[in-house]
Amino acid sequence: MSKRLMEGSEAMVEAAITSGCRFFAGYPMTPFTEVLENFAKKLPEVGGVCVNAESELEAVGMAWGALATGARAATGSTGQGLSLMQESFSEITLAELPLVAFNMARGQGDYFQSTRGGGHGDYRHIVLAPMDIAEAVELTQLAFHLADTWRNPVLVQGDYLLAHTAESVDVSPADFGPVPDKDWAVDGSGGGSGASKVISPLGIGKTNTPGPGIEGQMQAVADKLTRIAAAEPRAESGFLDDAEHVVVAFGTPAKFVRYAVRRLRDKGLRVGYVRPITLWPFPADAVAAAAAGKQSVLVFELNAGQMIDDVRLAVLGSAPVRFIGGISTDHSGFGVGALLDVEVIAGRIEEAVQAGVAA
Amino acid sequence: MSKRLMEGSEAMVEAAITSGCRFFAGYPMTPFTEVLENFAKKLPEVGGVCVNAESELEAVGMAWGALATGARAATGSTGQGLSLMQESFSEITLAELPLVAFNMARGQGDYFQSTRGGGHGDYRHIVLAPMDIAEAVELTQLAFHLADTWRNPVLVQGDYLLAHTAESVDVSPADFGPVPDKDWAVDGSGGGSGASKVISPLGIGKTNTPGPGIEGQMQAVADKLTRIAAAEPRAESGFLDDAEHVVVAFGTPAKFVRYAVRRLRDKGLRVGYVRPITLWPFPADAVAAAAAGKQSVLVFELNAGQMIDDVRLAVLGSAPVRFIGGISTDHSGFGVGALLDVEVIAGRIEEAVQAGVAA
Amino acid sequence: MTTDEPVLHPVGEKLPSLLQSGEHDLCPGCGEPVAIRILLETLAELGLSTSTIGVVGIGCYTAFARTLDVDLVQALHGRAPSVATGVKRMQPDKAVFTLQGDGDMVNEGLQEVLHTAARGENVTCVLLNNGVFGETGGHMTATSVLGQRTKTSLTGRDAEYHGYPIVIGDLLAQLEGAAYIARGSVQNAGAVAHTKRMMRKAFESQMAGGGFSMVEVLTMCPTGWFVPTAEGPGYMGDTLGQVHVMGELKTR
Amino acid sequence: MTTDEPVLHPVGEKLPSLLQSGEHDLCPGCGEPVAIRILLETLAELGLSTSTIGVVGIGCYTAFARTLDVDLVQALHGRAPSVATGVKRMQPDKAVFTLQGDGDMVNEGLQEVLHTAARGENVTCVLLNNGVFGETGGHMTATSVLGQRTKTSLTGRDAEYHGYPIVIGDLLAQLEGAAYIARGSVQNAGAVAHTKRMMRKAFESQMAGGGFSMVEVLTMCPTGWFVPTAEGPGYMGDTLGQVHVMGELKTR
Amino acid sequence: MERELLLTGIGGQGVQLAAQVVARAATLEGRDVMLFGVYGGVMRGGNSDATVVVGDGPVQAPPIVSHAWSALALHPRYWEPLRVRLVPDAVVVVNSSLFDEPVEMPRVFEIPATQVATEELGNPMAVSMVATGAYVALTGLVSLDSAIAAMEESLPAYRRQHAAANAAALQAGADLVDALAAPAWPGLTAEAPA
Amino acid sequence: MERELLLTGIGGQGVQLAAQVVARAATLEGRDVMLFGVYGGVMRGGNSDATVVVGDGPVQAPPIVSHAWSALALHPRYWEPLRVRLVPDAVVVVNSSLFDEPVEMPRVFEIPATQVATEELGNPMAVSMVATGAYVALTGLVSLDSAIAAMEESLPAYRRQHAAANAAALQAGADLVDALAAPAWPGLTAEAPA
Amino acid sequence: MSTHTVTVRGTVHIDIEMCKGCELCIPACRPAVLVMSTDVNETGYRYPELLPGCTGCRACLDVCPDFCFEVFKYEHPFTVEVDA
Amino acid sequence: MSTHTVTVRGTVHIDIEMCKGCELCIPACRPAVLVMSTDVNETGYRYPELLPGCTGCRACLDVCPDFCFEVFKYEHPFTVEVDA
Ligand SMILES: Cc1ncc(C[n+]2csc(CCOP(=O)(O)OP(=O)(O)O)c2C)c(N)n1
Ligand SMILES: Cc1ncc(C[n+]2csc(CCOP(=O)(O)OP(=O)(O)O)c2C)c(N)n1
Ligand code: SF4
Ligand code: SF4
Ligand code: SF4
Ligand code: SF4
Ligand code: SF4
Ligand code: SF4
Ligand SMILES: [Mg+2]
Ligand SMILES: [Mg+2]
Repeated sequence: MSKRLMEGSEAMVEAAITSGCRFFAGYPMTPFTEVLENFAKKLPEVGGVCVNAESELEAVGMAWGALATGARAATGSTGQGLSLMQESFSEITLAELPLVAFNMARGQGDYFQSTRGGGHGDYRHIVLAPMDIAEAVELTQLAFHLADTWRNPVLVQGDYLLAHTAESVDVSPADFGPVPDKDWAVDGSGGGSGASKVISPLGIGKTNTPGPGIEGQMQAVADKLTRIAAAEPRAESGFLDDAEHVVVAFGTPAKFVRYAVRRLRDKGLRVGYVRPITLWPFPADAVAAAAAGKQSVLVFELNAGQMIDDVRLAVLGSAPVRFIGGISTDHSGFGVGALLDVEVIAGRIEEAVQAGVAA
Repeated sequence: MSKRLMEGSEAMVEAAITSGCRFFAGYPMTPFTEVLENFAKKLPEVGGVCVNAESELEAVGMAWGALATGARAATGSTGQGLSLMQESFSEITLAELPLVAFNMARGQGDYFQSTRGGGHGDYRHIVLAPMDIAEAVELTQLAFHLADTWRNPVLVQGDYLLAHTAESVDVSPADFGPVPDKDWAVDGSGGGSGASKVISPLGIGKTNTPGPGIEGQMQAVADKLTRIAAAEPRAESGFLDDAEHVVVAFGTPAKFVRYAVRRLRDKGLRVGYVRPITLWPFPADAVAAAAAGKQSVLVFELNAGQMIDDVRLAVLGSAPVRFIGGISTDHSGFGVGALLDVEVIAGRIEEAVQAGVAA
Repeated sequence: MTTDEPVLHPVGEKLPSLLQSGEHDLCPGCGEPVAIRILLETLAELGLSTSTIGVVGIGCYTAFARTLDVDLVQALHGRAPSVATGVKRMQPDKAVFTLQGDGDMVNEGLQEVLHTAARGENVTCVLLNNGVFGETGGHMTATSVLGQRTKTSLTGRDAEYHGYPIVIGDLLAQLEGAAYIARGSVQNAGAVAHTKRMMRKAFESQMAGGGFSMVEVLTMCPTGWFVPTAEGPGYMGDTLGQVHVMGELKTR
Repeated sequence: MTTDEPVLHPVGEKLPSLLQSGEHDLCPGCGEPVAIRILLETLAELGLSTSTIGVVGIGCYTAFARTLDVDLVQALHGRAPSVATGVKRMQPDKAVFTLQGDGDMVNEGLQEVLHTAARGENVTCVLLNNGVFGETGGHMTATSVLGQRTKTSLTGRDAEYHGYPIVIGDLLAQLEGAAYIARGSVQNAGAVAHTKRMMRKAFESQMAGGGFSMVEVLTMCPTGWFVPTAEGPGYMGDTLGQVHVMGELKTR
Repeated sequence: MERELLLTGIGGQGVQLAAQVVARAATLEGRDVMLFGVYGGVMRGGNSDATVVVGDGPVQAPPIVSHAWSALALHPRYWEPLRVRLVPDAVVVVNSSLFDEPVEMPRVFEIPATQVATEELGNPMAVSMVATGAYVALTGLVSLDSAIAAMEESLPAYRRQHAAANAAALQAGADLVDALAAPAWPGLTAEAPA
Repeated sequence: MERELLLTGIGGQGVQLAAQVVARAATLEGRDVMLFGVYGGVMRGGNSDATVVVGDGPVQAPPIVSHAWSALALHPRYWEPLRVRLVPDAVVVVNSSLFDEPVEMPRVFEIPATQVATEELGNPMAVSMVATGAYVALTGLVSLDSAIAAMEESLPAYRRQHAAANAAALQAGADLVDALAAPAWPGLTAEAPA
Repeated sequence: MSTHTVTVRGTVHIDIEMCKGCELCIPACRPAVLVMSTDVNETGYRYPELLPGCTGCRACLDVCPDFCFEVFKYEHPFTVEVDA
Repeated sequence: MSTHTVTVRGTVHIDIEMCKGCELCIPACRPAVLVMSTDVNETGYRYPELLPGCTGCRACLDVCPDFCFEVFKYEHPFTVEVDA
């Protein structure tokens, strides 16, 4: 397949469909709306179903139902709409259903919501944060694979820029190898046999085939999450070799940071970068390795400072960690503000480096 | 007022009413139900209103409206019901309305939801975690004061034990000093004067009195949260003087831990404890001070490990941090499990101490 | 009495074929297990035992998720109709039902069921309406009728103070997407038989692709109503039954 | 033409007294500002200017939160009726209204408005019904009528594929807690005058403590319907107006 | 100083009322009290347990205690998990009418509570009050007077008519034992129970 | 190597179409492309900007570029914030029909696009195509052939009838300038545009 | 003591240990051949007992919330004499 | 060119810069004394212009989404001659 010029929303939807996604439900909200529109257009063409749900609560419920039958299914919104889905997000994780959810966020203020689980209880979603459309395609495909591999929800975290930028991309099916059989799925055939199933977050089974119970289920999921945390962290880094400073950033802003770092390298500044691709599990080892022996670790994110907690947890005091990001949005609140500028970012890095040297 | 024997739910409701709370809305859910029942019984007696809302979404919306008029108002649920309120929680914080919310949680799995803000965007609620009913009374009263002082939501975090244990307590009105005037509240009188008001999370004002805009509003709230973080951390500690190990725990389980530590002291173990009373702002300084020079910092919480992140962020590698808590619940899922036992906890502390010494 | 060994023909099994166990923790005199029997017998009689997926809400009836010998998905409180929508869209040939209480369907999940009905979603929602949140202790719900005793209306629901009930079956019957809406009860054996015919029609409608169907079953909750078990049916007839009137509310 | 200086009497101010500015970003030919004028004039004429609190939903009309010279609370999408409930309970003597669109009230917030009505909450909900999510680009909503063109139904809403519309005014009129429910439109000057009388009655009902009231106003959205502005009223009459029929639906 | 009391029985025996009586009586006497009851809902025959802690200052013990000073056992069905939480020399009042096996502990007081309630008082609902009367008389954890006052406070309005019968049952229980045979507080001296 | 193009104009001038044409043409030529358009909704006269980056490998630049190699300015209203993001020697194609003030930069090409579209082509909608034709001829960022093919691809079905007129406008624009007067890629040699 | 004749068309097996004593089956039985026991089961509930004259109509089964009944019809109905 | 007589009872002030050219006012005017301009305003929209014969009915004001109209009635209606 050759490259085609596609907006991010369209490319992600095509990537989802090439991954076998056959059900989507969502409710419009800027900048997520076009993801919904593209699913609505493209899913019927492959025999899938897209429901224009009447609200976000309905949307996630519908996805839940579709997933229970073993289908690959997804939902999404912006962070605000996802806030409404938090009860379901928590419980669907306990029910071990492989949901994929798209957060086309407004800025990067949803980091905590995405990585700590905004809902009640102990659960985590794998969070993939592409920096551009080519990567969004790849990570969307990976999302469905990881969801099925782990029977755990995966969140693809984008933003206004990712949704609305167009790039020439190639959306070919990706093969990540086999995933476990969905022998837990319900198709209605179990009834009356004594071997019917129940998909439940409560750890119940049937009289004939008792489940682990609520504590058992919670513990099993917690144990699984520990394994995911060990297996799935992903990061990209660059210019680390002789770097004296390292910048940490994720998502679209990381592409700005990478560009800024490259320019600063051209100017002779010894600065590198590390970009978490999975926000959860956070690539603590990669960040710790990148930070080792550096004069400072700079964190750029478009919020009041959230990922910086994870950076600090990774670095654990072994290098000074400084925040160089901030809240930034245009008047619409869609999250594209004045800080999204390579010059501004390069300036902040230089300043922080100088301040560090001065201090 | 002399002491009366009251269940925690009743005592907290009386405390709220002595603090001037005049509106409550909620939807039943174990173990929060009795809080609602008590408000329903007691608020009308003082001319207040309790609405048995038709769901959690309605409940938080109603509280929002009552707060906008300047009334002291509250809502609540368990963590699961609060998951449904996350969109409102986030935006009500941006709108700077002084909500008080009760989370009568099932276990302690809601730590992240409560402290990181389960909803979208950059916001935090002040989170108060009483360990018993006497303290629940005090912290409920403080909650209304802090909410008004900061124009920021405050969460009172309890659990099944706190709701259903009875203690002899004294619920007298508490005086924390004056709070700022609610000149922002709407009473309908502003119309047609050119000076009407709008209460909005979006930072808008009126044509005549423009607001700070969305970025300005977000930044103002973030700045305020920074001030709260500096001003409001609270913790209690004990047996730290010559301690070689320190245990960190919060809420009802902290009362078990404190009791266990006392027993271990009797056995000659040099162990102390520190108990965060505010979960946000986390008393990082108190924890860091308690940890200073210790052989180990042990974290006991009834979940898969959440507060431990904050402990690590406080300690920043200066002492080894070990998790000795875990998921624990009875078959109902209400969060009262086998780990809630002084013997078991004391055993885990001893084991960890010995392991630490061995290592 | 004669002592011959006479020939006996079973006319009623102790357990419906789709129930793994008859043991449950529901209160004495609760109407919910009776309604569940109706549902299960209907599924078996229509030959749907091996092609049915149920979606269960949260209320006292949730305890049956362990014992129903039917493929099930446990939904959150109020959310069953959307979950059922997702199930049905992926398994359009299967019978898909929800099992919900009035608190679940008419309080927390009112919007879900209305939108599902308006959409004409081809699923059957089964409502166990006892006019209380049984599970949390018997509080008033959106269907509790004026004068009804509940934990939060011990002297009877009062319009001025508590507002008016929602007569959900009638409301759903207004929606064009609804194909079959009926209200039965388990007040007595006659009502049970009558309700079972409604249940059958609802599933027949679904299997014929008719669109949304709903069977509401009035069930006794002596615990939430604070009446002796034996008085449950009578109290129900005098209160809930006067407003939520039995009958077919919409057929298409 | 004569050139004397004749005496002029103003019979219509450019701006309603409760509007701080007439500038707005809404599209050419949008019906929403027209409906908002009706609302504001009614409040002023009833002497409620200094005793009214409005609660605004999220849709194109939200832009007016800056310019309405009335005390306001901005609610989240769908949540206005509950917020209004909280306001009214604490300020029972004030006129409390919501301003919502069909997406806000009938999609996201269907449950809120129904429960508020059932509760007989003494507030007035004003619905601007254009059968689309205008703000997000003109997608179909729960009120879009069969055959209506929207961004997600460019060839017209189809029952089979998209389900059926919810005729919200009629549904609300079913509820006992509802005291006054009426549906007007801004299709032409006559309709505007007619609708204004409804608006007046709704607030009069509220001030008399009647219970829940709702005025639905059909408004043009030429952008979402993909019609020239001048054809908006006609298209509305042919589509929305055929199903959501003007008139008083409930008076008490 | 804190004194812990664990109560156990089955639904319908009055365990929760007994716990209330002790807790409220201690509150009346100006002590600090904690009370935590666990009971398996509405089902007859289910587990009904409760914990009462009485202190001379704010109670330090958490609501689930692992070392209790005393126990009141109305029924043997759920006795075992409770027994393991008693200190070795715990004061144990046992409803000997229902315990087939003797309880092998050093300070056990066997009270035929069911028999007294049914046969002597003709009031099968009074089992827990008989046992409570015996317990307070034995321990002086609270005075019998306080227990009677507390019992009246604890009855819901629609049960007030049972007050007199309950008071008689408390007294009958007290009469079965030697006053202050196992005193709860230091310095308590034996007086005839009021 | 990456080449950035910033476009600016007001709603109705066809800025977004021009950006699409360049981006799609480059895609057709096998280049990697990034396109980001910002436009102020439906309102006539509002700001309409776009950014196109063309690379010979995966585009490294983020969607909002702070140093652009070239610009296409159809209207002066929102020109200033865009100008500051150009490199000092940026290639700037200006719609001189609407710019009253000259643009003071070293490599400015003034094209009377509105005039040509209206007066010569009798097609006021073609302003952006004229300017685009000139831009691609000047820079060779993409070939005129590719631009024409891309323009056809970019038209929605209900606008296909404008394809021929747009092609003519692209050609007319190209004819206004010296081919490859400001070549985008190293090694480009001047040929007459097709 | 006088007797009268009752036709027996069916019978029921009652699982008395499942019974929670709600008494819903009692009025459901048209021929009124179910009566509550004076004794209680293991859990402490009274339960129904069958008198002669069952018709095998299964009304009891249909209304019982606790799945206590199994209902049979006799191929050949017969009569018995019972005390009036 | 023939003329005819028109009674003028009212008039309107039109804020043409506020106008977005939707034309809703045109059919609203019963006497049909509003016509769209051929010229455009600053933002590029055509706008209504008043011909003689306004009745001051305020229908235009009532239907205009952009608050362009101010309506007056003359204390003393008068007539004018206009081209037919
Ligand atoms: C979101 C949420 N809110 C509240 C609850 C608590 N809850 C559990 S069951 C129930 C009431 C169920 O009532 P109904 O559906 O009528 O069933 P019934 O118990 O009467 O059979 C409630 C409120 C919950 N589980 N989830
Ligand atoms: C929870 C939530 N979901 C989605 C949105 C996005 N959203 C904003 S306005 C709108 C549609 C509004 O439609 P309507 O109420 O009919 O108003 P109109 O724009 O048609 O005037 C939507 C879906 C939102 N703001 N919040
Ligand atoms: S509470 Fe009511 S609904 Fe629940 S089991 Fe008991 S009787 Fe049935
Ligand atoms: S999109 Fe529709 S509702 Fe929104 S402003 Fe435009 S015309 Fe009005
Ligand atoms: S089957 Fe009929 S007749 Fe026989 S016991 Fe049951 S209800 Fe009575
Ligand atoms: S209906 Fe069933 S549970 Fe109730 S008394 Fe009869 S047999 Fe027992
Ligand atoms: S006031 Fe009436 S007559 Fe005058 S211009 Fe307006 S609509 Fe026409
Ligand atoms: S109705 Fe208003 S905005 Fe529309 S054309 Fe007339 S004056 Fe202009
Ligand atoms: Mg119910
Ligand atoms: Mg709308």
